[in-house]
Amino acid sequence: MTVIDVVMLAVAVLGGASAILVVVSRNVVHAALYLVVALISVAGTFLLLGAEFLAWTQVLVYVGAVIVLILFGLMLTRAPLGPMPQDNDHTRLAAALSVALFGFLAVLIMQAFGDTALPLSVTPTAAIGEILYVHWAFPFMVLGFFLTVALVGAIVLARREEGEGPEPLFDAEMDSERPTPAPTDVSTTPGVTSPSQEIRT
Amino acid sequence: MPATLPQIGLLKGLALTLKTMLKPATTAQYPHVKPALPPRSRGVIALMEENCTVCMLCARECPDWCIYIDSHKEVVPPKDEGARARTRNVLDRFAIDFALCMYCGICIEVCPFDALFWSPEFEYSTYSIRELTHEKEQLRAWMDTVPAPPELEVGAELPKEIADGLAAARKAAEQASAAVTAAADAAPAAAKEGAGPTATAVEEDIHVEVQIDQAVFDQLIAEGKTERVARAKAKAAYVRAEKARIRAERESGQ
Amino acid sequence: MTESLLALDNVWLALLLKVAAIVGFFLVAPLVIGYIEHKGLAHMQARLGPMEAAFHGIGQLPADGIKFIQKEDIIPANADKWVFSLAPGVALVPAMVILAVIPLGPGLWAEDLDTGVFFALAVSSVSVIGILMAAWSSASKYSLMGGIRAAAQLIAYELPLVLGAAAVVLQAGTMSLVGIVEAQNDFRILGVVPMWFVLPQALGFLLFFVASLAELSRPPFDMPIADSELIFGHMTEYTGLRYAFFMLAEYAGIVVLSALAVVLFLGGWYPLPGVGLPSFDVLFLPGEVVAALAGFAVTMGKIVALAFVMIWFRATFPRLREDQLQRISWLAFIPLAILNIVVVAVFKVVA
Amino acid sequence: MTDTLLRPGSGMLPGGPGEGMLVEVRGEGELRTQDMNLNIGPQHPATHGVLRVVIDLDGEKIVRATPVIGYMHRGFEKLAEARDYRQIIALVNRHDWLSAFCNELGVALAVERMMELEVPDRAEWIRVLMAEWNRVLNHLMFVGSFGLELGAITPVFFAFREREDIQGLMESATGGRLHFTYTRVGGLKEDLPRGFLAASAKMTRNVRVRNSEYRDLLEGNEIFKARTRKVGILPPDVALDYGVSGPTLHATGIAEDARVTEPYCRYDKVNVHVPVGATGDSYDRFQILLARIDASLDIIDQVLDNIPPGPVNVKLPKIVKAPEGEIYVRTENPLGQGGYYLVSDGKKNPWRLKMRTPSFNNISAMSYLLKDQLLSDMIAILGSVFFVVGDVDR
Repeated sequence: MTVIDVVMLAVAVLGGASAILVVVSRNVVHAALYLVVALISVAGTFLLLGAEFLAWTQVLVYVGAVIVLILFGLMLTRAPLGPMPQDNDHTRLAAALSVALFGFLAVLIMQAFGDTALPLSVTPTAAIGEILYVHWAFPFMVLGFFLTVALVGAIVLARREEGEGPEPLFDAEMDSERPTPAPTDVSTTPGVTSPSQEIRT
Repeated sequence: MPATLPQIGLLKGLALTLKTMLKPATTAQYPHVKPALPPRSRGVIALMEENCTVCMLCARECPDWCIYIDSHKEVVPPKDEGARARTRNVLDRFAIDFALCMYCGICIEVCPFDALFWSPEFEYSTYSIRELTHEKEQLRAWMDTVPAPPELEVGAELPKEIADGLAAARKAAEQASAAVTAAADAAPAAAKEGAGPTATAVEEDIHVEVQIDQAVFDQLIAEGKTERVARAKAKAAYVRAEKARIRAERESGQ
Repeated sequence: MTESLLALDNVWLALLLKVAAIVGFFLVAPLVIGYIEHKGLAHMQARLGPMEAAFHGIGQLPADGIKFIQKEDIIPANADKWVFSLAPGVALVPAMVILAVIPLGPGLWAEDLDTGVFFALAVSSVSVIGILMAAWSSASKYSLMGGIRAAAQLIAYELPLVLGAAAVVLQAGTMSLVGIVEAQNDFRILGVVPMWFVLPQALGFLLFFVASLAELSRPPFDMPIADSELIFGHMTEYTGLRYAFFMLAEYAGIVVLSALAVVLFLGGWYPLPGVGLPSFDVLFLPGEVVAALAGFAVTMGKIVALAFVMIWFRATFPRLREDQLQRISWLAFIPLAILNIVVVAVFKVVA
Repeated sequence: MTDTLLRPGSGMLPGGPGEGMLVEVRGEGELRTQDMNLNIGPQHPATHGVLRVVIDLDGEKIVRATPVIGYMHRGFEKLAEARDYRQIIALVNRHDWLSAFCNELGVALAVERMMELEVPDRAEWIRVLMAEWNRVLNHLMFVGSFGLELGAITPVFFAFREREDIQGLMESATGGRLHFTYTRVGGLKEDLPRGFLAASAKMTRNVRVRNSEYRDLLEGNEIFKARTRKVGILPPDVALDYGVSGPTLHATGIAEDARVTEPYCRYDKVNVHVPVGATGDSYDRFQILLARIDASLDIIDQVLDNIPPGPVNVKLPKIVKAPEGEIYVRTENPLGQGGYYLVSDGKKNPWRLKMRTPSFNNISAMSYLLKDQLLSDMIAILGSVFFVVGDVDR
């Protein structure tokens, strides 16, 4: 066993353990935090396999954005501290499904590669770029299009009704819109100037 | 409101903070540099023990009863043979609890015998609230730090005592000058000239910028006086000397 | 890829030295920035700032550190203890990790990654998890509000930050931070005038700098910790050393993001556009080391200059409101950043 | 569907203020939302003092805001019943510690009018001078703290720099830096020290220059404008209903000012400029504050030109007794209208001294102002509706 193998094993155990903890944890925020560990372990695996770019993408997108969104959502709901009762009884079904999926993938991978040891090589970023934007350009664009559609849909759904929106940020016309106050007559005492209607600036 | 370019306000603010940064700071480095407090500063209450007659006015007028006075009566033997023996009050204890005091100054105002004074001294904080009750020895010691009251603003009516004193002096001067005029028949003009400044010198107040007489200050420090006392005395010495000098100058000028 | 100065034959020794150097820099640089903030802020406010701890208060921050160590470490009774304790570490570590890829001088880097920019941005986005952990586990409403604001703000400003950096990557043609510095040195406007990327990428630089202010929750984008309404947001319940860790993370963040801005836009260790570093032998020092030291000084100078601007903003500006922050990001910064990328791409293809 | 729940075991003290606050639950079924109940204060940096505001939040929006006062109640009015008039003067400059001189002036005026005393001309002019310096001191404080609450940390230091100078000036005359205790029934404690008027003249020039710095730093700042414009708009009629006064009222466009409408001391001999706002929002209130500083400096200049020579005190009996009867005196304190209702039964202490303090009324408008605002705007509103907690609770 080389050093790489040992590290690989450690990362795999860490990732697997935290993945299990994600599903068995009774506290949603803890589950999300275990998910962070699981995702970072996946990134570590990618790194050990030489897919540097993929690893950092994993961190940037999943840890930096997806988890933050999940936590953000949890905090907007009540985000209770301490354990919570499970709110559904589909755990057995979920367990069966995931075991089936795992088995299916495992068989598939074994079928594809068997016992052959692949040489460990660092994938250059340029190669990834070429594959994405040259060989698979069309599917990539279709995917991008779908995501954009989803984004637009989300904006439409979230958009407020007309007039309900908040005030514009830097309102240029605000000065001219200011109403002039009704003149107040207080200059009854002699020797007193009547107060101006404008603030001297 | 004049039309401004958008975002120019942000730049104006930045310019101001940068300008301030390049100017010297206004912070006073307190323990290293002592503040120059005006003479009226209500720092601490000092007691002129000798003047106190234990009339208890201060203790009664104090809004939060922070003045403690104990006394006993003493019989003074009669001065003259056959006269009745007199009693007088002797001050045993005069303490002010500065933890309670709200520095209103009513005690000083009501004191009919000028026994209480404000002093700008302020460095008497303690670690324990109990130590803030200061006894008469300490209060008497603070008398050394009481500065002379400031001169009043132009147009102010002088206090009764000073006004009376001035009037008396003027009267004396006039009498003297009259005497001189009467006596020196031979040279009346010269005598009048001599009397003129004497009469005005009393009225004329000589204003002197207060400074410290360094020599006196050093000497007092060497004698083991506290810094504040030394400074106050050195200031007084300077003012005296300076006023004497100006007076001499004016006289020699005439 | 260029070789690092510390590329020794012994891998483990090199690793040890690198880790030691990074940790050392990580502990010292934030103190320098903190001291500059103390004094700069004070003088902008017509004050003197710390004066008593050593010469002109230089010892103030170490003294504060000692004070923090002595303080009682309070964990609120209702807090989630584990998450609460781990949060400062999670906020702190990313800043330290990023330092590994930042070149501070010729040959002065721990690791020259092929995907340096990408790595730095990816790891910097992790620190928000620490803030969210702190916010949630404190069991305080103020902390929770701060956490929600922090999350929303960091999501909004992550995009302009990444897009601003992406435009530089596009222009330089490399993701390696060392490569970007070298590319800036080789860059010529119209093929003649040497210039760093700050000029052709002025918009990108502005976006990157402002977005990093927002990422760091520095004024005027300090809504998540707004002390006058949320009482320091996620840090409300923290005391002692854990609080000090958050502060250290903030100042380390200033160092790291300033350093990134220096590397991406301000020519890294080059003193002037088109001017190299001295690399002759001085006394017993070989030219290579002289150049590295001079480069380090130049980089630090630039970092301090950027940090000074951040401090300057803090002294001058009130803070924006949360909805204003969001609107600025989504309606102005992100479209501008995309536009910037398009323009750069067009130029790249045409040139 | 909107239903209202009585909050069960809230964290507040049973029987204490705010106990059993109502919390709204909106929506139905799975998507019910519940308001968050947040205590701002009594110890909170934005309330500068021990004010407590209980707010119900829907996200960042305030559904309901209830100011809870009384944390600083010190029983000034009751204390005054057991004090003689000289002691009361030392007492009243302590409830609103930022307008000490104006407060003691009000009490002195009440007693003087009861006794039908003729106060010397010079004393009245000096009172105007001191009251205006006190107003400048007070407004500088609020200019600084308003910036601080919006996150601009520099103005407060600048404000304290100016305050320090002015306080030094006041100290040279009165001996106090905050609690001046300079007024006496029938005049003043003593005359000004030599050089005070010259120093005042110099200081007015100085503060005018510095005042323009605040304009650069805050008034013209786009972020500041974005944070304060159209935030916390107080309509004139609502302001009058709540009895709001002072700069907060002037910002709504109503120029009611006791110095003009019911002049006391020598305010009838000077030109009093009362700046008024247009919209009544936080930005207007801030502008009014700066404009009022300038206006006060103008008054000070006029006083310096007109101050007559003469005594500053009248001869009074050893024990001052107000004759039997009652009187109401109002003064324009820096924060607004101060009212002093004095009922005397002819003894040396008042039978009742009721103080109408501007802060109490200003804070009353808070629940109107804070409703449906954002949490962040609450800070802008709290900072711009000028109050001193000691003045609220007394």
